Amino acid sequence: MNFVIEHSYLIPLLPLLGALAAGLLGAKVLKHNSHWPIWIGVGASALMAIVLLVGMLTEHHEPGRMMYFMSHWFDWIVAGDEKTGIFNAAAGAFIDPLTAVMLAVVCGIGFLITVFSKGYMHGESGYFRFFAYLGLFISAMTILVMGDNLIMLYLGWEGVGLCSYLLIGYYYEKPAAREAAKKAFIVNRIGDFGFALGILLTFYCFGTVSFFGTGPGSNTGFLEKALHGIANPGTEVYVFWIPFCLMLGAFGKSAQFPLSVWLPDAMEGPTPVSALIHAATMVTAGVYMIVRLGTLFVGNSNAMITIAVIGAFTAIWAATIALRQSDLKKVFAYSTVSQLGFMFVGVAVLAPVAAVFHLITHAFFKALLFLSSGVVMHATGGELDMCKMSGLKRRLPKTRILMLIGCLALSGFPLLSGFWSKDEIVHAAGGKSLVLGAVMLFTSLLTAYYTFRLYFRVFEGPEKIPGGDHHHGLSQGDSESHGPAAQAHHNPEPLSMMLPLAILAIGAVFAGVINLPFAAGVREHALGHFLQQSPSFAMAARVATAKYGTLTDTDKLGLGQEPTSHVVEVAPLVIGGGAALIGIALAFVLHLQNRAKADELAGRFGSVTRVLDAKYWVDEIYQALIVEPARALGRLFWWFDRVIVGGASFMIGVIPQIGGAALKFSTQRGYLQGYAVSMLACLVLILLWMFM
Amino acid sequence: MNVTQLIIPELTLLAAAALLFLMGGSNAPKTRLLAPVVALLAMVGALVASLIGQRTGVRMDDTGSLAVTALSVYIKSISIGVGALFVLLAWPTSRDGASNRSISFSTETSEYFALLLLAITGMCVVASANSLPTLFLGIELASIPTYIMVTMSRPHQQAQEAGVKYFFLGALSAAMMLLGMSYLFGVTGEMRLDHIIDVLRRPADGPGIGGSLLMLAVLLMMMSFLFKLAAVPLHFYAGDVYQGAATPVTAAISFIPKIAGMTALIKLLYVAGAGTWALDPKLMKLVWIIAVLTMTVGNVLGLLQYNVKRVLAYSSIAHSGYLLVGLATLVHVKAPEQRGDALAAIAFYMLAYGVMNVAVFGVLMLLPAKVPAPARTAETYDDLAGAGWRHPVLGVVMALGCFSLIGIPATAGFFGKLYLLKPAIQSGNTALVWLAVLTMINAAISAGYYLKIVTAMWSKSDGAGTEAIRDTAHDSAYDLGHQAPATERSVPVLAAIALSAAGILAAGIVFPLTGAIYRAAASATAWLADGPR
Amino acid sequence: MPDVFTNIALQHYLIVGALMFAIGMIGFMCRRNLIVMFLCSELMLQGVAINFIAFGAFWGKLSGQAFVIFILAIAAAEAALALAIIVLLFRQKHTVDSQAFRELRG
Amino acid sequence: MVDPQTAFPVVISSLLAEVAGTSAQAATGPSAASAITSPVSPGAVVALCIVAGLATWLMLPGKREIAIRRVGAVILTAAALISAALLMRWTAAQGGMGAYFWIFSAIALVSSIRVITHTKPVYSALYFVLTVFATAGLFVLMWAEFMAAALVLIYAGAILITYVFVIMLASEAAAIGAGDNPAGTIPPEQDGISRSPLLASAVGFVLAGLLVYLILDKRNEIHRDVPHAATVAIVNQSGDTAHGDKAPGDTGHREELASAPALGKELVENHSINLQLSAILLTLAMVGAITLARRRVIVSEQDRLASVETVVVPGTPTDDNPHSILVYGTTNPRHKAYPEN
Repeated sequence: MNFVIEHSYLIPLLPLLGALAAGLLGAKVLKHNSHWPIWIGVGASALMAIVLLVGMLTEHHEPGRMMYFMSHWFDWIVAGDEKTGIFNAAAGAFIDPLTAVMLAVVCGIGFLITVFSKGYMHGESGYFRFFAYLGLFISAMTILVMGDNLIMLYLGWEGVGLCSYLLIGYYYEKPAAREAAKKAFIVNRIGDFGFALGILLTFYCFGTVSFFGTGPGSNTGFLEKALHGIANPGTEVYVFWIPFCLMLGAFGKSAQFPLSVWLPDAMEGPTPVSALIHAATMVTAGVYMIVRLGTLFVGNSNAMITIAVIGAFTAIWAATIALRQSDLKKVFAYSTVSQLGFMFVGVAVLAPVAAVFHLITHAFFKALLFLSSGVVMHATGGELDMCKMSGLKRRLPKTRILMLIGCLALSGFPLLSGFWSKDEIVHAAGGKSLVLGAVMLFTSLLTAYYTFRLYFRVFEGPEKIPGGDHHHGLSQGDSESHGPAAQAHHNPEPLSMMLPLAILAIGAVFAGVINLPFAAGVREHALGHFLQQSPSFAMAARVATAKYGTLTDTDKLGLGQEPTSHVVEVAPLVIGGGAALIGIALAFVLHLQNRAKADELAGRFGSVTRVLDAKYWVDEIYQALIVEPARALGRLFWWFDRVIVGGASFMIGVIPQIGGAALKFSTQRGYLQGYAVSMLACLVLILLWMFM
Repeated sequence: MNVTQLIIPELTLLAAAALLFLMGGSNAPKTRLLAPVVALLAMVGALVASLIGQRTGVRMDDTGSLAVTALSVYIKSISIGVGALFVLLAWPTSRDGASNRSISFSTETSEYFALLLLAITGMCVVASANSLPTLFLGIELASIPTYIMVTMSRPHQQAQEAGVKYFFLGALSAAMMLLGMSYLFGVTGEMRLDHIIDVLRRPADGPGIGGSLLMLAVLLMMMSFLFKLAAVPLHFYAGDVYQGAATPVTAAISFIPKIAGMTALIKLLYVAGAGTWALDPKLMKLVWIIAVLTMTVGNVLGLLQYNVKRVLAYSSIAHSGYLLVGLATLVHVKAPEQRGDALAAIAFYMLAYGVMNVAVFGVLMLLPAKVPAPARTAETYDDLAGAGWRHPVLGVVMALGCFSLIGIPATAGFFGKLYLLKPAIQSGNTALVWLAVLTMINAAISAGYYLKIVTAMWSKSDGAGTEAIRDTAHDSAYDLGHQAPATERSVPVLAAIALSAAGILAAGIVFPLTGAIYRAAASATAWLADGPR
Repeated sequence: MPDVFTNIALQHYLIVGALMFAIGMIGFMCRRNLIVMFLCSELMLQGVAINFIAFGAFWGKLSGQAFVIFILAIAAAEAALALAIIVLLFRQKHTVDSQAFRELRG
Repeated sequence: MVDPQTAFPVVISSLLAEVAGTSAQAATGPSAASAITSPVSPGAVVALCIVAGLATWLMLPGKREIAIRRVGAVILTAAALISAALLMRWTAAQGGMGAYFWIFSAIALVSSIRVITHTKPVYSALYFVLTVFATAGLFVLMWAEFMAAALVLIYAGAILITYVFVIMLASEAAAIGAGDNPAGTIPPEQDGISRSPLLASAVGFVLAGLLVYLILDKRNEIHRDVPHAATVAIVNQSGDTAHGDKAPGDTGHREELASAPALGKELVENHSINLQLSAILLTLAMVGAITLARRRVIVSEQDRLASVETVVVPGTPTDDNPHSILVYGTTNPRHKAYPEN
């Protein structure tokens, strides 16, 4: 572990080197072996991350002591003076349990997905490009979770944003992909504007951008300053707004309402990308950021309520849209938006541990689900419309089992990972507000329903394979959407694709073990106890204690503290499990037993269905309220630019040219003595001017 | 102090130059091939000797002719360091060691490198000169070899025309400098700069300082140094000379005399201000005007050119203007720390400019001309057309160099301009703020021709017909000579390009490195506090 | 310091030096023969030498004379080079007219 | 203010007095002279410079008749005489200058004017020799005896010989080229016609006027440590002081200035580094000159056609001396111009 901490710079560097190797050599040298540098780079990083996590887990823990390591790489940007505060964005790592957990998730799942991608992307024209982007992404994501100041965080943040943009637009020949990439980029800019503003405000108020100065305890980091309520004089009023600005960034990246519109469209990217970036890792960056900066947020109840409301609304809103989607990946995309809402609610109700717990389990099962649907897509020649397929279980038996596991985990089927993590959030939400709890519970039910609607539609029932009678239903066309090259895939479930899926499935089943509410072989609330040692959690807990007086047991659990009593609360588990089972049962009835019934029901509630089908017309509202006015403004600016600015710059361009021509033909005529005369005449003129 | 200890770098260079002169007596191709190695080793040795030199305080020899200060050590180090790149650029690659693609030494390879070493020595002497004759001889030692280098660099009439123009006007400027020195000596009665400062510091009712004659002396010397800088109104030669000389020589003459002149100018104004920069307001105004005129005229002249070397000549005039912006700031600001900033900015810019220059000229050297001739590589926009597609790496480096010369962020040039403008803006002096604004406008104008170079390199022209021209022209162009074919690869030049490109990028992106270089430059400002004593 | 050389005497010599410099300068600017041009630059150096000797005598210092030695050395060096370049140019165009060499311009 | 016209008789008398070796007290006493800032009024300087500039312009080689150039010479002489007279009058008022100064400086300036106005380069060079001799005379007046000798030896003896060689070479070849000008009566264009003479003389004389004005301006007077009002020493060629007290140590100092050993000591002790630097410069100039003279030139096709074939006399013996340097070089680039063995 010490090795990893000492050489923590290797974690982002190795994938970056891999990406460079793949990007520079891929086109000419490596070609179909372009995955190797990424495998090696990401694999090494994953190994380091695992070693780090295990090392930190086995580290002796004393209650109340924070565990962290700081690793300084180099001074990056240093500016300013004592008066205004020194802007010191050092490149360095801050490693605490939260970082370790995030690194393990990012690198571990990232590695699994790079392995999967080899089989999935085989034969694509931009094979090396894909892997180079992937390596770059992992590198940026690790910087994001390791950075010890806001600037590093922002660097990683923008880095993953860039990779996301590049990967969504991977099939850039396809207009939809281009549009989706643009949309993701622009919507994220709105969020990043808020984030950047938040960083500036933070520096303005606290005079630093480091989370923890030389270490927790000293007052040099802005989190400690926030903890002790120290801000630059005269800036206290702005401290209140910092969380709101940062929140905007988090909502953008994590696709919360109303900045959620980009995520469903982002499914235009290759499926492994959807799994890695748009389900498991990047989109959770917003949650990570709020958890990391919890000290700033917890004390601000307005901000917490805002997050809770937005999160809960997004959760239920996206879940309802998912009810009517027929595209596999779109369902999962909306599901992701919804689950991210869960995480935000978790953060907002003082249960960051639950949020991180859900983040981990979600990473497993959502990656599994996406990759499984990728296998489906692979086998059906790029077809994803669940109305066109049915009963694939015979064609894709392994995939069916994996998918089933994923769906069960997502819907919160008892004893699977999603069950534990989701119910913890629902429970914590219910503890804060019954309405909030009820909404989350209902959303859980919806989740179970739409998940199994998908499963029953696709894998169960009478066999119907899209794309005609070709073996395995493989059709040649539609190569643009996922595009396996023309060679025949005789085995739709190759080992290189199944193996990562199997590992993810194991994770989806058993990941809940890490934070069980009771001791069962492992310690109860193990994750909570582990994260409790993170300065971010400990300090947030301290702020919460100061703000709300004594914390309840639930709150303590949520913040990773030792609860006063160790009673397992069975009721929330039962209620949560029940909701999941009801949802599954409903889906079973409507989508396996009697599919006509479902259509009939849909018809009966025609208006609701239309609203849901149209996704609440969010895109249209955006178009009317934002895009069109912006376009009109753009036209105005274009005119201004062309006539006024263009005219001015034309003058700026032309005047020097005229001057140049005049000088060129008058003074640079090539006569040696002409030069001498000019020089001396100027000399004499200068002398005259000086002495007159 | 024993003089030998002070001038180890110079002695190293001189010894190597003497050895090269002796080697010039041999006629074996092997000797010629050995010459650059000797030169490079001498440069490296001198660089090491200079770098380990003491940085603080002033060390003088017994006669007081030399005073090694922090500024001297810095100038010596950068001039020798960049000088090593010039050795790489001029590295003979033909089998007989008589030429590379853009320079032809005939049989005088050893002599060429000896002259290069001597020019660098001259620059070092200027950097540590503390008396008028030493300053004069140092400037001449930095200049006279360059006259010869220009003339001998190519067997074309152009080179000789460039040489004669450069030489004659240089002699004129030397005469001006001498006239100025005679008056400076006359009004103070001293030859040593520190003694002159002492005289000028005496109270006004003591022995006089000759009133306007002192100003006359300063002006005449200043004009001569401005000639070395190719500053307006003494810039006329630059375009012709740079165009006529072989490309490696152009690279050298756009750096060596410029740095020597700038160093001498700083010293002169320091002395004229009696060590406290108490300059006549009119003189300060003059520096301001010359700075503005220099960058503007340079940039404006660069716009309407056909020959890229000529463009770069005018660009070098503009860059002299930027250096003079630093000088104007230096003489205008009042606070000592701002003065330090301004001097450090000048020092940083010298190095940045040298490195950028090597990059662009190096690329020009490696690209073939459309109409081949001995010792002629790409010079015109036509030659460059589409070259980026044929030689992507060179195209990228050229773009990098041009971006850096414009001052686009993430390059060394950006930080160079940033440091130059920072003290000007911070000073709050209206004249300096205007200077900063004009500098930025000039940077925008300069983009006009730099981007033209980049565009030409990456234009879609396929260079069709080049091969055919080359074939027909081959006989007539090569019958006289010993020229190596133009397709030959030059590892040393590539190394120089790679080094300079890495330098540009590293200084532009890795902020700590830029900071380190800047701090090294700022160490040169210790001289401001120490004085030349 | 012994006052062997007065301001008045000094000024006379300085005027001679200045006039010689100016005359040389005029010749440099308008005589087209490259050889004569360089001769004129030597004339300018002569003017400077007179200045140095005069100032040296005025201050009673030998360094003025010493400087003139260096000026002579440089003048000799430059003359040698100038004549070499002129010979080189003459071989090309068979003329020493400075106006003939303007291939480089613009 | 001194008006040139009224001053003229006084000047003549003082000039005569100077030549006679006596110092005449002029009409204006020292007290009157000290009241003005400059002994010569700025207006006079400007007027004289304009006249001299115009005269020089007339004298410079050009397409004009020879008579006009002579008119220019006359005007220039007049202007020179007037300014000399002004200076002399002032000098006389202060105590006078030795006659040798006037003679040497007159020779030096007149011959330097001839350097730039003569249409034959050889004559220019010879006039330059004369200038050098006169300058050497001035040096002797300033006790720089060694420097005077060195100047004559180096300039007149060494440098100028080279010039004359090159001039001869060039004019010889040019004369062969210019077939229709057998006697060389009409000077070649580069010698016969000046380039922008008016502008050049304007610039030159503005500079000259400015320098003269600044030198004479009393505000620019250079002060030394010792009070000098009481010791107005007038120095003539023999070193006698005509007026005032002889300062203590005066002769010794003069002897030191005039002593070659002292100069040598000065050079070695205080200028050792400079001495070495100039040695390096001379070496490099030598090598450089050889390098340049040996360069082969690729003459462009049109130049080759335009130039006349050099006539080679059949009987010219070839140079077999291995140590001589061939100007034209060999065609084989791999060899030095001279044989290896």
